[in-house]
Amino acid sequence: MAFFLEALLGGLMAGMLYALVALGFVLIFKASGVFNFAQGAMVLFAALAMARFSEWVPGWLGIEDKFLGNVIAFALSAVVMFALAWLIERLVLRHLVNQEGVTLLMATLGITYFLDGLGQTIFGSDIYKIDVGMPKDPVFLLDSVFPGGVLVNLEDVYAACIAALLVVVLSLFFQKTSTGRALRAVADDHQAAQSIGIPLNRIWVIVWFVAGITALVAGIIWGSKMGVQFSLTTVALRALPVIILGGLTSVPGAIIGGLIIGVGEKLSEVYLGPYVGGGIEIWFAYVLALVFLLFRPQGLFGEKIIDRV
Amino acid sequence: MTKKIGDVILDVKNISLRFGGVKALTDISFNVREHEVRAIIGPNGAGKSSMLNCINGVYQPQEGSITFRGQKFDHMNSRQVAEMGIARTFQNLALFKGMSVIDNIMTGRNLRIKSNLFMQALRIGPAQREEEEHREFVEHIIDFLEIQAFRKTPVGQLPYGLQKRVDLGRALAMEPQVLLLDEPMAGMNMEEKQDMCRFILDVNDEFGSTIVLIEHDMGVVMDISDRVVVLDYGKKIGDGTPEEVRNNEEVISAYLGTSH
Amino acid sequence: MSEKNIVLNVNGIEVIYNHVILVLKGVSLQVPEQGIVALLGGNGAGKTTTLRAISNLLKGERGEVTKGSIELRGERIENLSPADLVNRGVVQVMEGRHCFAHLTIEENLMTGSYTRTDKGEIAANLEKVYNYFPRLKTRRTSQAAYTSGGEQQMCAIGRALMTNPSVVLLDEPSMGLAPQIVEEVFNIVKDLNEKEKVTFLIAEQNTNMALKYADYGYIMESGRIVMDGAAEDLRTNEDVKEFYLGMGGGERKSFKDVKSYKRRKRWLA
Amino acid sequence: QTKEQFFPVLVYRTGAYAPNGVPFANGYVDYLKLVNARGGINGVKVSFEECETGYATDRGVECYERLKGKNGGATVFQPLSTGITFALTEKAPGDKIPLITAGYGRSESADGGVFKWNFPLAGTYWVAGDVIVQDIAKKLGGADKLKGKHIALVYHDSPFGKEAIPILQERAAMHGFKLSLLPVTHPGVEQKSTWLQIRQSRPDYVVNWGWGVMNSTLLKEAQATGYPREKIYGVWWAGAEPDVKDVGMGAKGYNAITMQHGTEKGSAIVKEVLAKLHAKNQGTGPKDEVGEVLYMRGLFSAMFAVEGVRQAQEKYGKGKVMTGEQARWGYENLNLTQPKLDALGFKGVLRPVSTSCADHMGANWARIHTWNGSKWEFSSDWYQADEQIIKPMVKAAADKYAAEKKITRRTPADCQS
Amino acid sequence: MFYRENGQFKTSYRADQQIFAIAQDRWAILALIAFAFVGVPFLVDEYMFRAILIPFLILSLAALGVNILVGYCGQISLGSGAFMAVGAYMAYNTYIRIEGMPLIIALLAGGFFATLVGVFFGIPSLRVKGLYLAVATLAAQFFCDWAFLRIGWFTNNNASGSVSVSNLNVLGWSIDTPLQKYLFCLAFLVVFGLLAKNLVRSAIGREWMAIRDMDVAAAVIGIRPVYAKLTAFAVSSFIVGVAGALWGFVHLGSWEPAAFSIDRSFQLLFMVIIGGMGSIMGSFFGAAFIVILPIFLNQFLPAVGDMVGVSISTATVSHTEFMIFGALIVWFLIVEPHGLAKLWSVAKQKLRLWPFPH
Ligand SMILES: Nc1ncnc2c1ncn2[C@@H]1O[C@H](COP(=O)(O)OP(=O)(O)OP(=O)(O)O)[C@@H](O)[C@H]1O
Ligand SMILES: Nc1ncnc2c1ncn2[C@@H]1O[C@H](COP(=O)(O)OP(=O)(O)OP(=O)(O)O)[C@@H](O)[C@H]1O
Ligand SMILES: [Mg+2]
Ligand SMILES: [Mg+2]
Repeated sequence: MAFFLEALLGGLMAGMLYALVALGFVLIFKASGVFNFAQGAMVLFAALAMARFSEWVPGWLGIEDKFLGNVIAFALSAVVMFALAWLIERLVLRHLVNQEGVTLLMATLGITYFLDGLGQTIFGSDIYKIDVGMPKDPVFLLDSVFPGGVLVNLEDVYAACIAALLVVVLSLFFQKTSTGRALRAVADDHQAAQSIGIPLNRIWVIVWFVAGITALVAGIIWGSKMGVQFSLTTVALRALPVIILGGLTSVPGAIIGGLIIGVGEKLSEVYLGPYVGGGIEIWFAYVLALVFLLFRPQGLFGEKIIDRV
Repeated sequence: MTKKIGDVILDVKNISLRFGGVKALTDISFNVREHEVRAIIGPNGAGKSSMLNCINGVYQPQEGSITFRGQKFDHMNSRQVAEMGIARTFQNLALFKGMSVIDNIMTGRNLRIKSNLFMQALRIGPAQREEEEHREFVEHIIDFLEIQAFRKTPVGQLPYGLQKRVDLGRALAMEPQVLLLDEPMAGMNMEEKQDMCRFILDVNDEFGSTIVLIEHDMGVVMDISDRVVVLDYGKKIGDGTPEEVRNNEEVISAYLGTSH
Repeated sequence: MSEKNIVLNVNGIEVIYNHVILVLKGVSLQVPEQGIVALLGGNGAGKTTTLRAISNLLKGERGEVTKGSIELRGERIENLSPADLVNRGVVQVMEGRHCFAHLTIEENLMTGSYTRTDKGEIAANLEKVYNYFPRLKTRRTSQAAYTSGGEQQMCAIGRALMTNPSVVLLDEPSMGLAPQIVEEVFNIVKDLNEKEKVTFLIAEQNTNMALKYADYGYIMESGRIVMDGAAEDLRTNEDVKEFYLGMGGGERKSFKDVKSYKRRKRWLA
Repeated sequence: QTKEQFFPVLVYRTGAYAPNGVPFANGYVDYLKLVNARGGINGVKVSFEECETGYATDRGVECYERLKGKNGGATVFQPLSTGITFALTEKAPGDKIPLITAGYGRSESADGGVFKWNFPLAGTYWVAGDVIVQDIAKKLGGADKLKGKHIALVYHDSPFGKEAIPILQERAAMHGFKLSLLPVTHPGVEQKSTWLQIRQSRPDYVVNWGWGVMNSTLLKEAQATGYPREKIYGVWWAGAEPDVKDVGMGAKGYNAITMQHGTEKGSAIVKEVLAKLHAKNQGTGPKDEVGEVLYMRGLFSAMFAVEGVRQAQEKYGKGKVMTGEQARWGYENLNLTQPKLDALGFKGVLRPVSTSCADHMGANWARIHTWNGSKWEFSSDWYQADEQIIKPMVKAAADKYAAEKKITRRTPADCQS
Repeated sequence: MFYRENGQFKTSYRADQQIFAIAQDRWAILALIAFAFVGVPFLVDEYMFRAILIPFLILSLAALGVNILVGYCGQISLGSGAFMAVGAYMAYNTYIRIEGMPLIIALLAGGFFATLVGVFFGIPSLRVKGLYLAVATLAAQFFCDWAFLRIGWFTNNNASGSVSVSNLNVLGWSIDTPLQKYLFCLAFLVVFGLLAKNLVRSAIGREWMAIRDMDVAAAVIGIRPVYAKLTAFAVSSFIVGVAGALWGFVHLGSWEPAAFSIDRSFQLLFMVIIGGMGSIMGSFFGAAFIVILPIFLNQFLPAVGDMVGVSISTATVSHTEFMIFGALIVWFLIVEPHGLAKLWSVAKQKLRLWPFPH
C-alpha cells in the first residue's frame, strides 16, 4: 500500500513536470496555430542561459548573495528569451503569414536546429548546474501508518506548485483578456485576424515570449533536478502524449493530461514492466494517449475538431 | 417544352435533426420526382444545407426516413448514396484544393474504376485502358463546362466562379440520377448565372438527371424549377409550383419580402 | 467626381502572385470621401486581388504589388501593415467569410474591437451590430463554424464594423445571403454611409444591387478596368444591361430561355 | 617526401553525450600532438583529423568512409561507441583497417581467432562485470556471502548496456545471488520508475551500466530515493568527473570500476602534456581537465594506437609509414611491459598489456575508485577478471558469430602472418 | 526559349497521361536514369558511393514511401522509423531463418511485414487526424523500439541486441562492392519510383489526395475513407519497410534499434516537407537536402576556415553546421513553403516564359 502510494505520488509529480513542458506547446499552438517543435530546444536554451548567468553574474557584479544572484540571472535569461521571441518573429514568422500548419511546424524545426547550435556555441556543451535552493533529500510521511513511511520529494512538490501557479495565471490570461481572445483568433485564421487589425507581429512576439518564459521555468525546474545538458531537449518527447491526451488547445488539459500520463506510466512500469522486461513506460504513455484519442479524437479538453461542408 | 416528369424517386419523410439545443430541421417531408428540377429555398440558417447533408449521409437525422427508388433508409451511408447515383455540390466549395481540375473531376469516376491497386501500380492493359476511357468522359464534361484552359491548374488557384464549375463537373462525372446543388450560383454575375442555368437545364435534359437545387436568387428559382420547397427555421412553410409559392403569404413574410 | 475629396487613390497597380502569375495589369481607381463605389466584373477579373492590394493582405497569399501606388488621403500605404490600416480606419471584409471557427459569434465580434480601447464604445458597437443583425444575437454563443453560411457572412460584416471604420472594403457581401438579407445589408451600407459617413468600396457580383446603392462603378475584366462611370450611366449602358443585369434588349429574359452560353462581350472582341 | 602516419579521430563533441565525449577527445588528440612533439614514431610524424559522430551510428559510418582513405590511408579506428563498433566490425575486414575499442565494444571480440581486426585492448565489459562482482564479494567477506543477495543492474538500453548481462548472469548462477534487470531508455533522463522499483525491492547492490547523462541522473535519483550511494557500482563509462560533478556531495561514496588506469594527476605523462603542449598553448581543451578520468582514457587509447604502429615498424621497417594491415600486426603483437610503459610516462597509470593472436585484449586487470564528494579516490586493490569464467563465454560467443558469418577460425599459420 | 511545349500536340489521352507530358522532361529523366546507371559509376569514388549516394538512394526510397502517406494522403506519421525497423528486422529473420532464402525475397518480405504493422498502426487514423495522429503514430515508434530491444526472437537472441548480415548476393551476383550496392539500391529506387508514380496518378492516388484535401467531400462522392487511408498506410509502409531492409542489409550491414530511432522518423518527415509534400520528385530533393547538406557543411566549413586562416574546432563546426542547417530550412520555407519540388516547378514555369515574361 505504501508502495502504491509512493508510485502514485511519484507519477503525479512527474506528471506535473511534464505538464510544465506541455504548457509551452499548448500556449503556442492555442495562440498561433503553430505546433512548436522548438519547445524542447527552448527549454534547453533557457536553462543553459539561467545556469550560465547564475555562474557568471557573481563574477561580473561581485554579488555574494546566492538568492540575489539567481534573481538577476533569471531576469537576464528572461531578457534573452524576449530577444529570442522578437528575433523569431522578425526573421521567421513574419514571412510565413497565412501558411499552412505543416510549413510553420517545419519552420520551428529549423529554429530547433538553430537554437541547438547557438545555445551550445554561446553557453557551452558541458553539464551545468542550476542551484535555486531546491531540497534534494527525501522526506518520509506517514511513518506511523506504514513501515518505512511514504517517500516524498520536496523538490517535486515545489515544482508541482510552481507548475500549478503558472497554469492558473495562463488560463486567466487566455480567458479574460482581449489579447487572449486575439491570440485564439490568430490561431484560427491569420489573414482574417490581420484584416480586422490584430497586429500579428506583436501577438507573435507576446506568444513566443510567454512560451519562452514557460520554457525558462520548466528549464530551471528540470535543470535543477537533472543538471543542464543537451538531453533536456528530450523532455519535449515526454510532453507530447500529455498534450494530445489533454488536447492541443487546452491549458488545463495539459495539467490533467500530465497527471494521467505521469501516473499511468509509473504504475505501468512498476506493476506491468517486470513481466515484459521493463522499459515500457514511454510507449505505454503513448499508447495510453492513443487509446484516449480513439474515444475523444480531440483529446480530453481540446476544441472539437470541426468538419463541415 | 415537354418534359416527362416521372414518379417519385426520392421521398423524404418526417426528418428531424438537432445539434445539441439547435433544431436544424423539424419534421420535414417532401418528395422529388424523376426528371424534375426541385428547388429548396428559405432564409439563412433555415436548414437547407442540413437537409442535403441528411440525404448525403453527412448528417444523421434523429428522426425520419428517406426513401430512394422505393428503398427506405433510416439514415443514409455516404458510400451507398454515391453508389445509388446521388451526387452533390457544396455551398462552401469542397474541392480537393491540391489537385488539378482534371483530377478533381476524375475523382467523380472513381466509383466506376474496376482495376485493383496492383494493376494500377503497373499500369498494365486494363488499368491503362480504363483510365483512358474515364479520361475521355471527363474531357466531355470539361468541354461542356468550358474549362478546357484550366485542365491542369490546381483548383485552389482558380477564381471562385470557376471553382464552382469544377465542383459541378465533379458531380456530373458521377453520371448521377439525382444531382443535389447547394447554391451553385452564389458569387456569380448575371452572365455567369445564365451560363450556369444553362448547364443545369442541359444536364436535366441531356443526362436526364433529377435536380435538387438550393438557391437564393429568386429569378433563377422561379424560372427554372418545377416545384419549390420553402423552409424557415427548420420547418417547412411551403411546397408547390413557383407560382403557388410566390403567392403564399407565409413565404412572402418569411423570405421573399414585398419587393418580389 | 473631382469635386469631392479622394480618400483612396489606386494608381496603375500591377499584382503578381507567386512571382509568376500576373493578375492585375495596371488598375487605377478612386474612391471619394463618403462615396459608395462598386467594383464589378466576372469571376477571376481581379476584384478580390484589388481589395487585397489596398488592405495589404496580399503577402499572405504570396502576392505582391510590383508597380503603381496606393494612397489613402494622400499618404502612400503600400508598406503599412494591415493593422496600421485598421488604425487609420480602413477595414476589409474578406470574401468567403473567414470567421474564426473556434470562437463563438460574440467572441468573433469582440475580436473586431481589438484596436478599440474604450469599453463603453465597444459595448455600444456591439449593440449596434446586434441591432443591424438580430439573427446574430440569437446565435451569439454558437461556435462560428456551426452557423449557416449566411450567419457567417453577417458575422464577418459585423466584426468589421466593430473596428469603427471610416473606409470599408466589402468583398462580395451578398454572396450566399437570402434576398431579404442582401437588401438589408445594402441598407445598412447606405445607413452607415449616410449617418456615420463611412466610405465603401464594394466588390460585387450582384450588379443589380450594387448599382442601385452605389454612386460610382468600375468594371473589371481580366485584370484591367474596362469601363467606369456614375452608377446611373452604367445601369443604362447596353453592355452592362445585357451581361451584368441580364436584360439584353430591354426586358429581363427568363433564365430558361437564355439559349447560347457562348457569347463574347463587345469590348473584348 | 615526408609521409605521415594518419590517425582518424572519431569524436562527439556535441549532443547528448558531449560532456563525456569532449574530455576523451581532448586526451586522444593531445597524445597525438605529444607524439609529434617527442619526434614522432621513430621519426615518422603523425597526422590526425577529427570527425564528429554525435554518437550516432550512421554518422559514425560516414566518418569512417570519409577518413579511411584520407592522407594515405587510416591506420586504425577507435569508434568510441558500441553501435558504431558493431557497424564497423562488418566493414573493417574488407578495408583492412584495424579497430581499437579500448574498454568497450563487443566483449567476444577479444577472441582474435575470429575477430581478426578488432582489439578491445586492456579489457572488455565482461572483465568489468566480473571485477565488480569480485569487489562486492570481497566487501561482503567472501564469495559465499553472495548467496541470497540481490543485485540490480540498471543499464542503458542499447547494445552497450546489454553487454553486461551475460557475465552477471553467469556469476549470479555461480554464486546464487538474485540479479534483476532494469533497463533505462536512451538517453537516460527518465529513471523515476526504475527507482520506484528499486525502492520497492531494495536490492543490496545496484550496478550502473550507464553512459552520459544517465549516470548523473541515476545518482540524483538515488539521492532522492535515499538509496545509499556506497552500494552503487558504475561501469568505467560511469565513473568519470562529468558523471558526478553536478551531483557533488550527493554522489559521495559512489563506486566505479576503473580499468587499468587511475586519475593520476601527478603522473609523468600528465606533467609532460602540460609542459610540452598546454604551456605552449597547443593543448586541447581546458588545462585543469588534463589528468581527469576520461581525458586519461583518451590519452592512453591514443597511446595504444601509436604503440601498435611502433611495434609494427619492428617488423616492417623502422621509420616507415605503416598501412592498416601492417599496423594490425602491431596491435596483435603488442608487448607493453611495465618498463616500457613507465618510459612512456604511464608509471602508476597503466599495467602491462600484451596481446597475441588468440588474445586481442591483452590485459584484464581493474580496480575500484570512489567519489569522495570532490574527486575520485582508489578504494580497492587490483583485481584480475576470472579467466575460467570469461574465456569460455568469449569462445562461445565468437563461435556463434563465426558460424553466422561463415568465418573460419584463423589457423596458426594465419596467426603468424 | 527552348524549354517549350509549343508544337507538342497530344493526339490521344494516352499521350497526355504519360508520366512526363513534356518531351523535354521525358528525355531529361531518361537521360538522368541512364546516367545514374552508366555514367555515375565512372565518376565517383568509394566514399561518395558509401557515404553519400547509397544513403541518399535508400533514404529517398523511404521518403518516397512517407510522402505517399503524408504528402498524398495527408496522414502525418511519425512512425516511419518504426516501419523501417520492422522491414529491417523481419527481412533479417526471413533471411537467416529460412535456409537459402533469396535476398530480394527477404527484402520484400521485410516490406510485407512492415505493411502489416503499418496497417495496424494506421487504424487510429480512421478517427484521429492531423497532429493528433502524428503523435499517435509515435506510439508505433516507441513500441517498436522497445520490442526490438526487448524481444530476443527478433535479434536471433543475440546478447547485445545487435544483428548483422553479410555475404549478400542476388542470383549468384554478389552485392559486395560499393558499386554493386549502389546499383542494387538504384534499381530498387527506380522500380519503386515508377510504381509509386503510377499509383499516385491513378484512381487510388486520387482517392488519397481527395481524402487529404477534404475528407467529407470525398466521402460524399463515394470514396471510402477506411479503404483510402489504410491502403495509403499499406503502400507507404511497404516501401518504407523495404527501404529499412536495404538500410540494414546494404548500408549498415549491422544494426541495432537505434538505427531506426525516432530521429529517423523525424528526418524522413522533414525530407518530405522540405522536398515537397505530394510530389515524388520532392522526395528525392528532400532526401538530397537532408542527407547531403550536413555532410557538405561538415567538410566545407573547416575548408573555409583554413582559407581564412583560422582552424575551426570540430565542436564549432558541428554547432555552426546545426545553425546553418536550421537557417537554411527556414530560408527555403520562406522562399517556397511548398518545398523544393515547387520551387523547381516555378523555376520551370519561369523558364517556359523566358525570355518573354508575362
Ligand atoms: N493565391 C493565388 N495564387 C495564384 N493565383 C491567384 C491567387 N489568388 C487569385 N489568383 C488568380 O488571380 C486572378 C484574379 O482572382 P481574384 O480572386 O482577384 O478574382 P475576383 O475578381 O475576385 O473573382 P471572383 O468573383 O470569382 O471572386 C484569378 O485568375 C486567380 O486565379
Ligand atoms: N454541424 C452543426 N452543428 C451545429 N449546428 C449546426 C450544424 N450544421 C448546421 N447547424 C445549424 O443548423 C442551422 C441550419 O443550417 P444550414 O447550414 O442547413 O442552413 P442553410 O439553410 O443552408 O442556410 P444558408 O442559406 O445560410 O446556407 C443553422 O442555424 C446552423 O447553425
Ligand atoms: Mg446553406
Ligand atoms: Mg473575389
